[in-house]
Amino acid sequence: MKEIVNLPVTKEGEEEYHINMGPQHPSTHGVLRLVVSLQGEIVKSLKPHCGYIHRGIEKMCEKDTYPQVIHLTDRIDYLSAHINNHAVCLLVEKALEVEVPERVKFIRTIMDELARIQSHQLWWSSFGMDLGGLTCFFYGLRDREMILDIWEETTGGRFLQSYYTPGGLMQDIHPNFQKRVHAFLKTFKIKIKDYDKILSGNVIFEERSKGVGILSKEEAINYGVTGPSGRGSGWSCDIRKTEPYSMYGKVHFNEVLRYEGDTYSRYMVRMQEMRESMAIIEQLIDNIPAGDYSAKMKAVIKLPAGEYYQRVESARGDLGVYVVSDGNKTPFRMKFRTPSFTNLGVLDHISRDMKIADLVAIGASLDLVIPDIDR
Amino acid sequence: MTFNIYDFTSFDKWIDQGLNGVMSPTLALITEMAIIGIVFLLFYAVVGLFLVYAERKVCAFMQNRVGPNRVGPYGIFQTIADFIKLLMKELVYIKNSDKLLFNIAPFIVIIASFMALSAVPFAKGLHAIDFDIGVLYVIAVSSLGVVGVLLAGWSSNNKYSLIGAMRSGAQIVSYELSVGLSLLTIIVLAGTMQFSELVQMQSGGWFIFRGHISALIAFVIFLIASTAETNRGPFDLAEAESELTAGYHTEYSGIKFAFFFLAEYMNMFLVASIAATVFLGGWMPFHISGWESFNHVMDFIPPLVWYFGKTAFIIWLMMWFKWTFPRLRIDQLLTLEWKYLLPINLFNILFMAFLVLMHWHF
Amino acid sequence: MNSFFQYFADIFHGVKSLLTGMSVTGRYFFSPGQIVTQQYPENRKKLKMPERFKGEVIMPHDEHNQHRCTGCGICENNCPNGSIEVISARITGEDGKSKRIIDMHIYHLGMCTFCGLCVKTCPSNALAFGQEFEHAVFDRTVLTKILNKPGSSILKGVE
Amino acid sequence: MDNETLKTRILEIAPDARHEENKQYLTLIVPAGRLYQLAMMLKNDPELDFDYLFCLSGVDYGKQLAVVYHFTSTQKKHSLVIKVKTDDRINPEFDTLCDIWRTAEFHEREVYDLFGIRFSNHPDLRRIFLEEDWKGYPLRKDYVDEVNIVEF
Repeated sequence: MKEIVNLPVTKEGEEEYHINMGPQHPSTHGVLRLVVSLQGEIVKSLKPHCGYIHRGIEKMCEKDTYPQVIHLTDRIDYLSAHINNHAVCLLVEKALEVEVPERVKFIRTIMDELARIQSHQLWWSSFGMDLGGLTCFFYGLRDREMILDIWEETTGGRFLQSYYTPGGLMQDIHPNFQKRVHAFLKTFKIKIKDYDKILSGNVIFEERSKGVGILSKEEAINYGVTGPSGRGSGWSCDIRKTEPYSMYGKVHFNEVLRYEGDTYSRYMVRMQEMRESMAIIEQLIDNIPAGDYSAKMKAVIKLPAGEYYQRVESARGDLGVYVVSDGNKTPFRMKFRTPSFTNLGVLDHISRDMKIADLVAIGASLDLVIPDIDR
Repeated sequence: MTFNIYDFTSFDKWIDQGLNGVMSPTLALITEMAIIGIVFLLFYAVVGLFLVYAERKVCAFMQNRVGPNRVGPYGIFQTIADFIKLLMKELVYIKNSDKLLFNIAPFIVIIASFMALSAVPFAKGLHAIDFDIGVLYVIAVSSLGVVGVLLAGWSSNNKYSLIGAMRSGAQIVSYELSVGLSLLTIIVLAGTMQFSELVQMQSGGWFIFRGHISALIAFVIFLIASTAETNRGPFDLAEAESELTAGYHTEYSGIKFAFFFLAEYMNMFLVASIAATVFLGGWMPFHISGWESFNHVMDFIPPLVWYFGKTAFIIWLMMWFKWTFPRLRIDQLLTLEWKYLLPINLFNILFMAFLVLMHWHF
Repeated sequence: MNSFFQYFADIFHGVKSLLTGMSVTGRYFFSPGQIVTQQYPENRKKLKMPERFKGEVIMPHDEHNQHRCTGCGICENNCPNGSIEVISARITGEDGKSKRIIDMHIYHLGMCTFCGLCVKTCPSNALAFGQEFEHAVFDRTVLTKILNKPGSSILKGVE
Repeated sequence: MDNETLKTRILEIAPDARHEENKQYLTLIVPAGRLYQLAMMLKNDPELDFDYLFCLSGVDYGKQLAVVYHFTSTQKKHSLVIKVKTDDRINPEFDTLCDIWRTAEFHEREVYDLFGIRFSNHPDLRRIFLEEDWKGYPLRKDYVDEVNIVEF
């Protein structure tokens, strides 16, 4: 096969054993292909092969107007669709120097945090499934369903909402929104204890995850591993703290940091982030100011010629949008710096000399979303 | 104490005499063998299908689901439909595989579990053969299945299968020890290896109660080790679906896959019934020595109910493990065996022997 | 000696954590009231989609078979992936001057990504989202729909 | 340090760098020959200490092909944008930075895949998204897709 050509040359006497994990494999959530070279059960090196669902979104963006780009950013990282849209909207508003109403900021922040919670819930489910505890999968999806219902009621979409527009929102929140968010918080505060009981405290899980796939802080910065994975290594890389946008400058929340840098710490960071997100929502949900749900925008949005960059903290890390505009209504060049793509780069480094089972755990703890890699 | 439990030996005798009356002894013997064979085949299929259904329902309830509920009332015919589907599926042959081994592997697995089943006493006098070394026989035969697993993984010329087979080999070889030793603990207490006698001796109370803490430890160890021996979660490394897609039976399809599938569940039934027989008194009702009236009431519940009830309870325990815990890693699996289970087991046997010498058991 | 006690401490901690996990699944096993599965085809009757649910793009007609679409084509321009084609015709109204009316409003459901821009930008609110979600068909051409009903006319006062 | 001192500091290192107007970040256009040396300084100089390369993107400005590097310092909290441009559209080539910032490895493969810009002494410079035998470089402005995927 062509891909095997680039694998490392084995030394004399020792034989390496190449297996293909993926493109269709239960533990690579999606169509990611890892060519793993083994010695027995030990992973010697691995080569990721992505691009199986590369859709050329950056090329498609070059013929779309800025409002139209939203429906593509939904599909980059479908688990934090709101947050991707938020990045584009913030960039357009910054370029046009539009000040969006307070209400929009509140609603966007709440929606982002809901997106973060449901993304982490799905991550927790698949993490448990990768480690063999299939029951976790159903518990996680069961609780995630409540958030999807809230979105369905307000935005009309369960998964890909395209709810934000440059300058505001598609439509105002549903009258039931606050009530249902309160109901969700009340339920999930109880359910998340089950998560800890069934997985976090479990001795088998601790054995499987502690000391596995250790990533030091320097390596994390050097490889650009951001998000919960980077914070698990003690790197405070939360864009919500370093470059606050929307309401994040005004709400109180802790940036979750752990310093072990192994799979267990990455896991615990995400578990704690769910609680932090719930705290943020509780601060905002009850005092959403009245007002318009969108700023006054021109019918045709044209960015002044120049180059703009906007960073937001998606559920996986540092999401950047880089736009080169030539003054037209469509971007001249639009680049998405997606967190999963850079986090994938470190997989080979931290999974060497680990077992296959550890490779699965590490891949799950990095929380890779394949469309986010391929775009 | 007196028994009014129905003794199936008279039933066997009646069939035997009836057959001998009409035909020559050799022919009668052959006929009886045929009858027993057919009965066991039917029993095997029925129990296997039922266990698959039970597992799906149990895990569904543990996961806030309903489980199969389309085919028949409460979906009881679901597994039958699945079985028919598997029968009609194409048997895929891999090009560069060892045809002979590839084809006989499922049969080895299923024959092993089938043979072991023959020594299990279902009720008083209702068992195919009553070895006087029954326990030893069951341990020996039930561990034959790993040969089939190894052959399946080796011959199907698939890297995942090979890794899975090797894992399963290491696993079963090491966990056989714990199974044997934990059964040996009870044999020290009972002084016999014959299942019928083992059950008889528990008429004054099951061994798990009579053997103090020692029997309890042996029971727990037997549960863990036998779960591992049947390749069930959290010890299902041989078919770890998130690492090895399906492990040793990745390349099998159709009825051959069904054989592996059925054999796994029958092994579960087997170890559960062994545990029920050795620790929980098999078909013996719950007796407390001295309480004659209480024992008398207990005797009215037929022994088959006792037997299947105990077995079902232990099977349910194993399902509970599987659907709660994440999977171990291969080195942790061996660590658990060699660092924890085996030493505890050995001390446990010594302790039990001490108890027996001192006549401190009930 | 310390390691000796550590050995047993590990065992007890491990067993305790395992039992905590089993308590969760055991609790759910004995409380079937918490089952969340929905029996889909049976609950069709009471299955109510929220009114904002984006099932498909529809053009509401009133009882006189009148819609609000002027055929301006703004939805067609705003659609990011060309799933709307507006074919308009010119007629001469009763006052003699010729006006543009909608001839066919073609909607390719198979290409729609439900971004909602057409509904949002329609100047005369002619389009809306329908709650129908069972779109599975055997023939892809069925997914190409003509939204304005045959013989329908534009509502008076919408220009 | 703030952008003005940063600008002077870097112009000391690379006197032939050109400053470009940008509201958000300090942007400098550096001749391709100097890129690697400057990058070493940016990473290793304790005052600059740009340890995090948070974005690397290729841009096709019509005539020129460019690679844009976004740097920031996790300690000093200052950011910088470095651009390198080339007129050579046949085989454009820059120095790789992936031995200084490992995160550049995948990004450079992506730029090579979609823009055809080669990076000298990159460990394995292969296409990352498209197949090895894909014709052309899709994100270039002069790319024509015959099957016409983008516009319907």
